[in-house]
Amino acid sequence: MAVILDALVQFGQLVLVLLLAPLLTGYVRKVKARLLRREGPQIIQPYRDLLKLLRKEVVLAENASWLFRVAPYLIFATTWVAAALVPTFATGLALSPAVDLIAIVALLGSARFMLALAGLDVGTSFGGIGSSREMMISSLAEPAMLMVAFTLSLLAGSTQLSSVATYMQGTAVGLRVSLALALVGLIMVAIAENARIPIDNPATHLELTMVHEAMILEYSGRHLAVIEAAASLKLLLYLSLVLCLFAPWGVAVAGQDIASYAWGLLVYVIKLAVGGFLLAVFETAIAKMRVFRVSDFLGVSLMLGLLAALLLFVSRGV
Amino acid sequence: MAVEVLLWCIAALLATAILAVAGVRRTTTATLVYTVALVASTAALGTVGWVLVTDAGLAQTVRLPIGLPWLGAHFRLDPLAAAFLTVVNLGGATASLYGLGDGRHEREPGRVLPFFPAFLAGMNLVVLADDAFTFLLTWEFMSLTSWALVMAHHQRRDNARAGYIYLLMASLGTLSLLLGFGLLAGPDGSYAFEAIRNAHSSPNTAAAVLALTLLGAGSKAGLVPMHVWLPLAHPAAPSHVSALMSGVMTKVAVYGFVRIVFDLMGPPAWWWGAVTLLFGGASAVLGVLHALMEHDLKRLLAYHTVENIGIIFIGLGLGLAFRANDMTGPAALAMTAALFHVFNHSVFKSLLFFGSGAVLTATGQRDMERLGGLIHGMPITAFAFLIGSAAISALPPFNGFVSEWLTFQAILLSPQVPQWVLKFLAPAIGAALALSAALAAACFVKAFGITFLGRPRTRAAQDAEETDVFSLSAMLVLVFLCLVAGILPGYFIDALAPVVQIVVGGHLPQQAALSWLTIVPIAEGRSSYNGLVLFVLIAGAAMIASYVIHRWASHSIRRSASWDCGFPDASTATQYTAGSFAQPIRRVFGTLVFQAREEIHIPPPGDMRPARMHVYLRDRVWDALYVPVAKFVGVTATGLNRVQFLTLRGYLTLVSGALVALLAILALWQ
Amino acid sequence: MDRLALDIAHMFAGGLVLVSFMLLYQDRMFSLINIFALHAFVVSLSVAWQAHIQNAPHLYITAGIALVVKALVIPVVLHRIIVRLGIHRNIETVVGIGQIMMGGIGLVALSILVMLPITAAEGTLVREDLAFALSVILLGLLMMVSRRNAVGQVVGFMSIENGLILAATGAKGMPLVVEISVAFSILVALIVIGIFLFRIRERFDTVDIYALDRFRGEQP
Amino acid sequence: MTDLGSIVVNAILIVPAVGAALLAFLPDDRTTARLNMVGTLLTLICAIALFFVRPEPSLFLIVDDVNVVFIVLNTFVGFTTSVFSGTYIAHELETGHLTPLYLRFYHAMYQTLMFAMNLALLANNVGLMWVAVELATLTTVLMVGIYRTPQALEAAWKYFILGSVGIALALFGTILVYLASSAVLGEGLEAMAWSVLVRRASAFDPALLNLAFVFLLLGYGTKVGLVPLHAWLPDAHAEGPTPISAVLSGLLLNVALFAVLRFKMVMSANERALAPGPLMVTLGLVSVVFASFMLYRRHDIKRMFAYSSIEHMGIISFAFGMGGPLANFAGLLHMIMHSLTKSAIFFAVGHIAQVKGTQRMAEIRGLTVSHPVLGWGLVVGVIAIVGLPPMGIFMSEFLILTSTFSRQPVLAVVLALGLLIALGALLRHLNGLAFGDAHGSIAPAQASFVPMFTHLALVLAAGIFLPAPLVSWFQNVAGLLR
Repeated sequence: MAVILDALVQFGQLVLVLLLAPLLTGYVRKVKARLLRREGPQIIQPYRDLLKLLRKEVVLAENASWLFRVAPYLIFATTWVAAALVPTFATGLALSPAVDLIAIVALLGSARFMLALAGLDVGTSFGGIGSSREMMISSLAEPAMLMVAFTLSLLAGSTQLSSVATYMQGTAVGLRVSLALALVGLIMVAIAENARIPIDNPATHLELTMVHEAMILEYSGRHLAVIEAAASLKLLLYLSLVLCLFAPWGVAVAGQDIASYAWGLLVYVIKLAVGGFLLAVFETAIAKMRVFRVSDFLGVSLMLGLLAALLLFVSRGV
Repeated sequence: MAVEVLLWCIAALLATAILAVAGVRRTTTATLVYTVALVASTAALGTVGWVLVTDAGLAQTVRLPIGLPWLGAHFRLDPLAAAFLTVVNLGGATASLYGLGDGRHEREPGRVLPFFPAFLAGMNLVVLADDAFTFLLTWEFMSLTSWALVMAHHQRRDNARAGYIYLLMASLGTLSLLLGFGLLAGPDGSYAFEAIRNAHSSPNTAAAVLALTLLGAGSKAGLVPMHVWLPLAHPAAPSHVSALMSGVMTKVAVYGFVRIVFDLMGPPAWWWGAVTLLFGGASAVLGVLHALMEHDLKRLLAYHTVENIGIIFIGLGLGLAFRANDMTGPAALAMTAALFHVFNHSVFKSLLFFGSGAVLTATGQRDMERLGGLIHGMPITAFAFLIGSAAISALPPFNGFVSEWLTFQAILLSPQVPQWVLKFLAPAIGAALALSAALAAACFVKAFGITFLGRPRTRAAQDAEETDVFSLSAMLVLVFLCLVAGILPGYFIDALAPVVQIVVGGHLPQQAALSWLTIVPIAEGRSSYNGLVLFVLIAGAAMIASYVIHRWASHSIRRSASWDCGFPDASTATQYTAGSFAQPIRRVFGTLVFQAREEIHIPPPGDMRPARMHVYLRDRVWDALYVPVAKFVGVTATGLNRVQFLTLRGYLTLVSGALVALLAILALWQ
Repeated sequence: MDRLALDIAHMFAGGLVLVSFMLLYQDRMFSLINIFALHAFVVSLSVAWQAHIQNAPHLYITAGIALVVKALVIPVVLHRIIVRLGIHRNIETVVGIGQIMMGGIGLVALSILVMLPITAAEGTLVREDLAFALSVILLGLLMMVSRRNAVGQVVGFMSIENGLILAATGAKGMPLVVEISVAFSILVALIVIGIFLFRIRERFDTVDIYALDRFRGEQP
Repeated sequence: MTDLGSIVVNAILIVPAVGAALLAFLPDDRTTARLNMVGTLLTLICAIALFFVRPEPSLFLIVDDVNVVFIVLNTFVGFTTSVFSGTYIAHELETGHLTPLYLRFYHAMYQTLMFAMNLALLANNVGLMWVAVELATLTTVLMVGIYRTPQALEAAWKYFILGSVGIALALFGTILVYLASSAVLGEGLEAMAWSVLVRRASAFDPALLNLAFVFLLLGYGTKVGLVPLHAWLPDAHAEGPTPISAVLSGLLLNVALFAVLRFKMVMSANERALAPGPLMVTLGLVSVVFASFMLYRRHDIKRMFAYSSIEHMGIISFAFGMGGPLANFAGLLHMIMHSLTKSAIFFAVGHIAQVKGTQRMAEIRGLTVSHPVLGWGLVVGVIAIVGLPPMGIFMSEFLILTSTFSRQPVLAVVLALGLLIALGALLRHLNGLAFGDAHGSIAPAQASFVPMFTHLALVLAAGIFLPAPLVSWFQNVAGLLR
């Protein structure tokens, strides 16, 4: 029974994240537009874009290789799986033992690996810029992320997301300095990883500071659609990661009744809305920074993560 | 029984080496040598595997009446040796298979064929050896044969230099190991490992032995700062030999370290772990940073060997630290991680070197700046290299990730150790490990992207053709192993259990029995990973996506010129090069680590000369450690050399001076 | 044996040391060779005396050989050579006479110091004899070191041989080695003069070893 | 039995003596080389016979455990060298470096040298041994000077002067030993016989013994080539004919060292005398370090290997100085391995120098390309001499270092560094000599590779497997040496 329920929840989440991701993207765009006193596109605009792109034919550069065509699907699949394995509205997913926090970070790493390669495949200068910068950013963001993971897993005594979530739900946590540090660090990483301002501007082209857009410059049609979907999935993933790790209130624990699951779902959506709103505010509030300042930005987050971990290492087991 | 079989395989290899000397002139020799090597290695691999699975014939010893006369040559096969023999012979078998194909293009077969089987035999013997003398003899024999292979293409100046530095460092390592064994064996020279195991040494002695072992085994494994020879020597050899040196010989060095420190030296002190951790962390980060700055494909791979050896030593250091505090479970986890990474690295490093060798054969180029677009000419090689890159970058669902994941788990257990130094060290090492993993990913995006993707930068790269079937099959075998070890790690971990058992006196819980082959190093609630599920999910999701799209959405494709934001440029020079790819990271780390300097010459307007940019990097370790030593030797030699030019009277003065001095001493002594 | 015999032996030995000192500060070829002849003469005397007091007749032969060959033949030959090579000019010692004398005295002191701990039970004769012989040898070395000139060095070397003979004869009843040593010292001297000076002159017109020093190997 | 033994022993001395006389007066210079070989071969056979028949020690000659293997080694290398010398000298005749007259002289001297060295090894009388070593010195002096080039003459002169001084010191030491012993044993031959000395040494006057040992160490040490008494050695090796260099490095140094060992046995038999160990260790270490550094700035290939001989003599005396069963064993092993290896190297070097027409290393390049057999022979030789396995020298160095390190760590480290420095130098030169593009004449060498590869094969075999009787002999002697 429980197994079946877990399986159902897992499946539900698979579908849920897929459906919810573009909505989140659209919502954030909308809020940003409103903050800038613009009307902005409708919230469901991303869905339209995706459908449109899916129907268009693919224009492929002559010297694009098989890798260029396989990459989008792999990227999408990896991101989707990762997103599906992060507890959103309920813990105790059937497949949650398959991966832990570290593995999820690594999964996103695989997606990025493919994306960067795809950027290099056609052999254009823009693609090169994109991949090179993306890898530089990630080479700092990933350790920072792992440091955050360390901090949490040291607190919860586990790298398993569901266990961490349940631990954070408990009252034993209290308010800890290292938690605050970790939270800030994680948010900075999330901003960097999702190519948001101030690291990168998802809404620009033909700007020498662009990173993510430069990589996917050669993509078109269904490939582009898949990649865009992956991008919004990634955004959703990071948001729900933050929520699940630092604000796991109302998340349904395995084996509860349907009502609690529904409640959990509702709370999750609300939390997403709040998170997206904050993101939008943040993005509109500050300006984009030079690429070579990014290292400082991420260095700070890495330091924060390390500091948090160190504090815990020292405070534990004494 | 098993030991005899292995010794026979080794004998076959040695005999082949001698035959090869005789048959250097003949063309069929290559085929013969590689076939025999392949058969022998496979046989040995089979034997060892059989032993590991069915604990039959373990810990049995053979004593041959050679070597030190009153001691004889002891050989012993225990789980530890078996595990490393698996690595050695797997590497040997695949390298021989590769050699069957790629060896045909060898310009100097006479300088490769005799030494290749001898090298294999040497590595096997080191792992089998059970007394200090045999160990060191075979150890140095291994170095010697590999040196000969490095010198195979001796006409290139830097190869000769590489060989020189290599043999010098190898002898330094051997000498320090020799002194270490001298301490362990004691004045009456009880060199048998059995005797050493039973003798207990004082803390000071142990400290000295640890230092000497780190120097000896570390210099062979390529630990920073003893790594300088490695990126010179490994690429200089023929590619399949590079694969053996990087993928296998360094593991033999790791074996030496484990054998001495964990097995022979008795219970460790906690600071051993700290020291080892420091060396490991430094190697991990510096190795990968060097690799990023490199644009010679094979040298880049060699630097990555330094990085991975660092990761292995991090695991070993954690193992030492835990074991010193009698934390058997964590120690077992750390050791499992290290040993599993030993296996994994040997697999994907061999794979990558084979790939680079195929590229080298097809294009005659090792410099990435002159390659590109090879994925069109040699798709299968490209695929194999891609898998290897993903594996070495610790990306799931491949094998590299599993061992690094285990290492992370071990690090996460380190707050339980009481020593403050370790408490502070562990998270820093964890950060270093994470950093090196991320940088490795960046580095291999560069390596694969610049070499295989984009547009060909030279004519040679343009007309590159897929390599022969033997080389390809060798690579594909390794690709398969990368995947299997990645999605079914449980079996490998279980196979390592007896090894870990003898090394730290405990092992991880049985993994293969768990539901859906999940691996759970400590506890269900704590952490778990399931490569199989992950693999199935990703593959399934990808298929579903593509199926749905192709079924219901468009599947039409139009080829056209690349868009490139509307500014397409025909010249391939506008592509990103390896140097430009690494530039952001060089900006971040370069000045600190390499004292990187950039000089940009832009000719004045109207001057048609192209603008030029030079990047100058310095290896600080080399400058700080090795240059002064060389200087000292040079200066002393020049100074003493004056004695060669004294007059006869001067010499007579020396003699009578010596006489008078001795007489004076005598007078004082009495 | 009675004190007198011992004293005479000591007298000879001491005289030999004295002559070595004289050799040290000779800076003219001819006088150098004459002094060497004296040196050899004293040796033969002391050997003869030893033969007498030890009543070991075979030592007389040694004495005779020493007298004939070293005191007469070699000096004459050396004279010839010097004349033929035309090097009557002064041979400057390397360092000043004063320092050499100082060094010589120091060496004598050292040799006595070294000999002291030897048990006197052996009979006082041997110990003093050895001390003197050792000083003669060391002085000979000093001479070889302080001379630039082949002839000078050969003379120094032969004075060393004399010291050896002194020691050997001082050792009671030492069988056959005396003859051998004498024969060898003579052979040495002959080879020195015959082969080397001859050849060296054949090659360069001087016996000065500086000429040889030009021919170091290893000029880079 | 014994009479047969004494016949054999006398034969070992008589054959070379007669050979010398014959070769001195036989005019024909084509057969002389072969006659030379025959003579050395006969001597070798007699020497091997010593394993089976061993005479009673007389007052003049003795065959005991200590010297029997050295005699065999001596005669063996003498034989192989004469084989090598055949082809070498033939080439010298063609190129006109030597006239038939000098050739006759050369062969006579060769036999005389063999005679002298065998005598030195067989002598049971300190005086007799001294005479033999003296004779060996004189003969080698003459042979070093045989080319009569200024360099050769200068080398010979230097060798002669230093050697004679050394030999004089040795004689004085011998006299002192006699004094010490005659006080106990009474006058006469008894007091100069090894067999007796070693047995009764404990009663001797320690002060006399100490003094004697100082002189003997310096005297014979000059012939061994210990720093700072080494000056004659490099030039003598470099300027003389290569067979002589081989014999010098391979045998004469051993003989001198053997003499030192004999006296060390006497010393250590008397526990009130000062221990000979420290002196030998000091001289040995100085020689190793000094020679290792000297290797770097060499330009002449033969001189370089001469310095390497100094280094190895240093190692050996270090080993014997350390003492103890392991170190002594290693020392003996090292003596034999070194003389085999070094003479093999000189065989190779001789042919190389003849083929390339020069001894300057700067002008010799890429031998493995131009002359594979010769080049690889040199490579193997150098690898053996720097103490890399699986050659025999590795075993001895392993034993020396390991047994020393647990007793005297500092000394062991210094020795190890010395070895490493030497290895660095030799390998650097080897890189230039054997590898890279070929340079200079690539005419095939008409040479007999048999002696070289025989030696190398023996060294290799010894590194892997030592026959039991040899081992027991080593251990036995190591015990005698304390």
